[in-house]
Amino acid sequence: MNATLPRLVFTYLLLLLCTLVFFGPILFMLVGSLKPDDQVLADAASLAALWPREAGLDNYHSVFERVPFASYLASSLLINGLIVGLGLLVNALAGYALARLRWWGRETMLAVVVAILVIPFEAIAIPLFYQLSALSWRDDHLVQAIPFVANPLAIYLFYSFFLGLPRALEEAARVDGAGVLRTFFSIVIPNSKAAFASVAIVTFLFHWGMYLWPLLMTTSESVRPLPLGIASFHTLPPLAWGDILAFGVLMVLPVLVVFVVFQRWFVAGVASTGIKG
Amino acid sequence: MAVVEFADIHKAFAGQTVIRDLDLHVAEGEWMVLLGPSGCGKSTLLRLLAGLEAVEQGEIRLDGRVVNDLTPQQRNVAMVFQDYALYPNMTVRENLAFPLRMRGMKRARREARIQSVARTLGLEPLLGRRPAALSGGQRQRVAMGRALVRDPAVFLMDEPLSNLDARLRGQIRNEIATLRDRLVTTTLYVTHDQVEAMTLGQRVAVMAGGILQQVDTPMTLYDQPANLFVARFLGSPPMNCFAVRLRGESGRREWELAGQWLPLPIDPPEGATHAGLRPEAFSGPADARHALQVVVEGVEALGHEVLVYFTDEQSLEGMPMAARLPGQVRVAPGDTLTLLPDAEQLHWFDASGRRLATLTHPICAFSSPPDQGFSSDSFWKSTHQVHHCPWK
Amino acid sequence: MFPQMNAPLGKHPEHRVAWWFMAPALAGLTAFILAPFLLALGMSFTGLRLGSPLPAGFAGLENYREALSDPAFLRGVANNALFALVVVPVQTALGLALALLLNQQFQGRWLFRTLFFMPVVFPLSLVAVIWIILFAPGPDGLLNGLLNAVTLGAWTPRDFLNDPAWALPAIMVTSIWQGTGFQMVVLLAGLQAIPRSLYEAAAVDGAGPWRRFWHVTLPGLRNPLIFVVIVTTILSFRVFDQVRIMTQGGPQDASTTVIHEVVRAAFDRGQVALAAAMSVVFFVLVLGITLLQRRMMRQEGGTA
Amino acid sequence: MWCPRLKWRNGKGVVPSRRRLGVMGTMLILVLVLALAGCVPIPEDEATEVITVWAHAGRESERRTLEAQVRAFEKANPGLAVDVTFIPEGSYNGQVQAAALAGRLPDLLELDGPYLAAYAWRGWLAPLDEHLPDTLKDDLLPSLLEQGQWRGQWYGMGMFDSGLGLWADRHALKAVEARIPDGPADAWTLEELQEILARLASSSSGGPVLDLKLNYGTEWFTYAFSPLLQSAGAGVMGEDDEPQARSHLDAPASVQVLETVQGWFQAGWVDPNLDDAAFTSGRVPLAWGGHWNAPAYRDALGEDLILLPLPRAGDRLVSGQGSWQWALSSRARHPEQAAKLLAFLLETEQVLKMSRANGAVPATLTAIAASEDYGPEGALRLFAEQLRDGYTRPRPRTPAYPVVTDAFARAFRDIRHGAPVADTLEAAARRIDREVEANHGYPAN
Repeated sequence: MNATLPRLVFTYLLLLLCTLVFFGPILFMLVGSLKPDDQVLADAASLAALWPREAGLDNYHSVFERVPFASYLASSLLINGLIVGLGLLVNALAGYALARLRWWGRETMLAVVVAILVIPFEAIAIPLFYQLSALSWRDDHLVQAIPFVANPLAIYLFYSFFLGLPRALEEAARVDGAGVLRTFFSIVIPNSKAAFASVAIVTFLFHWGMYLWPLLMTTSESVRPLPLGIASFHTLPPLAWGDILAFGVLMVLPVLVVFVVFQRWFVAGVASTGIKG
Repeated sequence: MAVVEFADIHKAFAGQTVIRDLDLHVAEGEWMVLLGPSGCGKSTLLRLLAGLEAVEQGEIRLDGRVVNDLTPQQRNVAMVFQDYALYPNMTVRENLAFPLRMRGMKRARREARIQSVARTLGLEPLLGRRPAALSGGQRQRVAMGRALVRDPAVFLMDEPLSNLDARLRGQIRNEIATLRDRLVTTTLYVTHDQVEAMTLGQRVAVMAGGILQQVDTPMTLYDQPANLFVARFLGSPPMNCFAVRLRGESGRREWELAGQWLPLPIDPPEGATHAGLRPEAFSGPADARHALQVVVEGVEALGHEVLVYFTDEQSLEGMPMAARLPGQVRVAPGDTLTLLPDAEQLHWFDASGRRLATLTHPICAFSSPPDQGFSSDSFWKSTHQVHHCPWK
Repeated sequence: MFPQMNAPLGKHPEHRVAWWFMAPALAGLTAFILAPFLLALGMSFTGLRLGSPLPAGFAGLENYREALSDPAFLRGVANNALFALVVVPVQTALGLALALLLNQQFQGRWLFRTLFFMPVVFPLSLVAVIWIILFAPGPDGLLNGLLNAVTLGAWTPRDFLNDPAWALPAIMVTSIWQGTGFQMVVLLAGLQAIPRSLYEAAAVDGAGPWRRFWHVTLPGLRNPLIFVVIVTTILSFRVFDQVRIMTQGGPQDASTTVIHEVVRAAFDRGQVALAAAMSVVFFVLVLGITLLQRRMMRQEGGTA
Repeated sequence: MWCPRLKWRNGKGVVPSRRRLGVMGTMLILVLVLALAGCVPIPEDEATEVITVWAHAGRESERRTLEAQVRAFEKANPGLAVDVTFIPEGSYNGQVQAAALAGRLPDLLELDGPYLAAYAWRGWLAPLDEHLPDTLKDDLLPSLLEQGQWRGQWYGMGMFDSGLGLWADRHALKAVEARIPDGPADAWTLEELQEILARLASSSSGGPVLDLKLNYGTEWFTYAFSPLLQSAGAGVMGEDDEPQARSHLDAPASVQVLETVQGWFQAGWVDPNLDDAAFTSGRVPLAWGGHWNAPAYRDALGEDLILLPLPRAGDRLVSGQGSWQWALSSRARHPEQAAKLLAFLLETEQVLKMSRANGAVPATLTAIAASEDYGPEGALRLFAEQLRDGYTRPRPRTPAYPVVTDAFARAFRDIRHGAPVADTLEAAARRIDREVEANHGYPAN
């Protein structure tokens, strides 16, 4: 498929259009975060939407003044770290048991995981909240993380990835004298980096924006995660759009960094889990 | 080193029987090749022994001990996998070390073993590399090394050469043969390649459709196939097999081949319905009185020999008949050729496909390969199973 | 529907190990998903209200009756269905188109892939905020301005998020914008896994680009396509954040969704039992759809 | 029923650490999942003198002022410490409910006035009477007293109240020769306003002329527009003796009022106001708003800014009231000390400080008299007069309020988008009444 010149031009035109569609709003956010509040909306319909006339970091200063950003960020990192770290271990173990080990109840368990997959968190938040209230467990980092460690989607992704892993490696390890656990840690994990990376990123993305649960479960500033910070900007009109956008930029920045760094693994992992389905 | 016994093994996957009522005895130090077409259950048998599949019926014994319920690591077997199954996350050295580490061997001893195996297999320059950086042949060697580095009760090799190209396969086959003679360890070697089976097996167990057809030394298999399946599975081109047509009385009997009647100097055994004749039992071109006139349908000139194909209406499954002639014979499709079949080399089978012995028939007319350098006495005592052809 | 495993690695010890492997996840799923769900099931038959000092009392099917006669809830169900029917195919088609575009030879593929994928890393709550601004009413709004420019002034500016006809489509657009990149990455990987020789064979056989797409590309993408369709369907039944932030379900319930109604009932009005009943109805619906979908698109190879 | 008592002593022998509660909770969770009951561990009574306080995180200046006041209180009362947690306004109610259910309410908390009945009925609040001197009541704005009471008990007390009115551009009104009312007694009628809107619209080439703050959240609509219904002789709900929405919210008078408002939308007179700048940027000359708009509007219009009462839909003007109130939690461990803090916050000086910080109407008559804006000559005296002279009414004081406000705001939004008014109000009324009935009319407990 050799590209001819007209074809190449056409391709780039399409790419440019798609870039406008998918990156335009992001650029708009970036630019908006540098503008005075009242200009964000006023400029929206002109080309100035994507080009700041009086750029400045005022909004960022304001964000740091209005909310304890560092504390929010630390909480978010801690909570997501726990969810992702513990989650990888717990869900990978379960996915492996479902994909590879033979045991009574395996089929049932798989069906349960798939059924649970369709329960949205919002639908069970209240009963869960009642449960934890009965324990008087709230307002710390753990309560924001532990309930999300075991994750049916992650289990399912691991399950389908492990199904596609060549079985011979594990068999070789077993014949070489390794037990199930040893095989898992020495052979399966080191050869599933892509799957681990993609599940980690998916989980991370999923929970980074979590709002409802921390809202219910936290009061102390010191344990609140980033998404609650946006509430501080969202309640008192006039809305400081510039501040909100600046906060948004600060909020996605860590995710963006994580994504760009791990992109290669992520793409490989998504491919290997997704293709096997 | 251990004696391996399979007793009355039966294995099915999802209701599909893969192995049926199998008994097999492998002597201590013996190289047993499991030979058969794909799907015949030979790999499954290996995996049952390794503990990678569960035994549902029957017993597997290692040195008399029933190992049915032992995990792979409790069985102390070493295995070479078809696609090698080298751990991609480890270097060659770590790959070799892994089974030793699992056995809790101390570092110093481990190093010594690895060095020794690496030397044997010429792996020394590769020790620091990862599998991804190795060629196919090198990977194969590392896989062998990972099995050899241990001191297992049994070696299991699951089609270890099938992923190599033809030239490399021949080379490594020779190396394995050398190894076999140096290391005397009970070995089960699975292959679908009859050349490997003939050259590597001290005995060969031929399987088809989950049933053990015959267990014997390679030459016995060739010369005295227990049934039509074995007869046609070994040898290339395979034995020409056809339904027997006879006429005349004893002493002046004639048999029919390619529509022509030829004198039969021997008496066929009672109940013979099928007969087989290997391609090399033809000679020609011949000008004899009882020569066979055939119209050549296909020719494969291989240099040292020429394979000539012709039709016999009664050939089993309509396969063309093949004759192996000396390389200098010049013949083209459509030519008429006179061939002289050696009726004394006919193999006889009954309606169920089973071999019928002909006492008047000299058994080993051609069998004169040199002995392979091991005492064959014990093997003659081993189980000799003959079963009905699965396709009958 | 699930693959039959056929390689036990030794029977008895493994059985126990398997349960140990499963135990942490099982504990978590039980404590934090199954138990609350059963609790919700139980609650749905009571009159429980958030913090109410009255005894909850058995209410029978009252909550279900109320949910099923609540026009907002019913509208939510319909909206979710519509959402899935539109977003799943459109997003998949777009994702496929982007993947095909990126699967060509040109400079800067990595850059464009990153740019197209970027919306996926944005939390939905943030996406919603950005799009509120983009959807701003009046000629000053970015989208209104853009449409005006494109149509050479024929476009009448509208208040997308407050227009019963536009609110739901606006939320769909937002979701598609955010989710397409994910589909693209999965499908792109799928495309790259299709052996080149298949295309060459098809080309030699005289198949044009369209036939090659139809007979080589699509069948080759079967599993990734099924994967993204199932995932997107599940996600599109969960739509909540955008609705909550952008339209609060309005106007006139035009953009409400089931989960949004659940959250409103439970958190805004304290009608916990009603919310629980809604959740149960919803769960049954979505599970049914998922099972149906899996049955209809049984995956090849996925069961190997 | 087996109830775990979660009690640990950390190194200092004070309250159990939250982290350890968390860890323990994880371990206990499986067991408790099944044995779930309303058993809530009782926090240990300690002899510490830390008053815990939750306040809404309002504007920066408001926060700073409260913090300074608390520090001043601590200084004046050695041995007492105050721990203030600020919670964003938008999520405040959810937070308090969540904490209440988990038995984790602080000693003193702020709450949004109309939610008081809901909290009190649930038993989360302690009556104030026994802790505060009666003399405090005498000086308080009557609106605050009314808002703070429910079923004869006094639960809530604010440092300020809110003012609702119409902001106008003097020039624009003059240009269309509109009458400018002097005070609450002199308010425009609804028809008069409509006529003025029409005139303004025709003079401004048909664009929007009115800002109804459509960009505000749910509560705004109940706060800002239910007074119109009350003025028309209807209302959202009946009073205590008739706690239902039927024949109030869907009464013909209510329908008529909201049909009028709907007409404004349909005429295109109302600015969507996404940027909250409709009035300040001069897009519209009239804004439905409140005391909190004053600073920005003054900046924008200067001398041209005038404050008018809302229109009256019946014989007498009704305006809005109600804002944040302080309440004592029924679980307060230091009720006396908390009451002391409350009394401190109600001192004239503190009330004035807060009023200056957030611009709201000071809570006490003394403070009002001393206030620059709300005093007899103050620019915003209208707000104070409304509250003092009985021109305001609280939003429905019922534990069903969360449902009421949700139903009303939803109805208002739908009406805005052209839904038939009578049907919409009827449905909303049904929704509210169903909730009241389901709770058996909220019996005392």
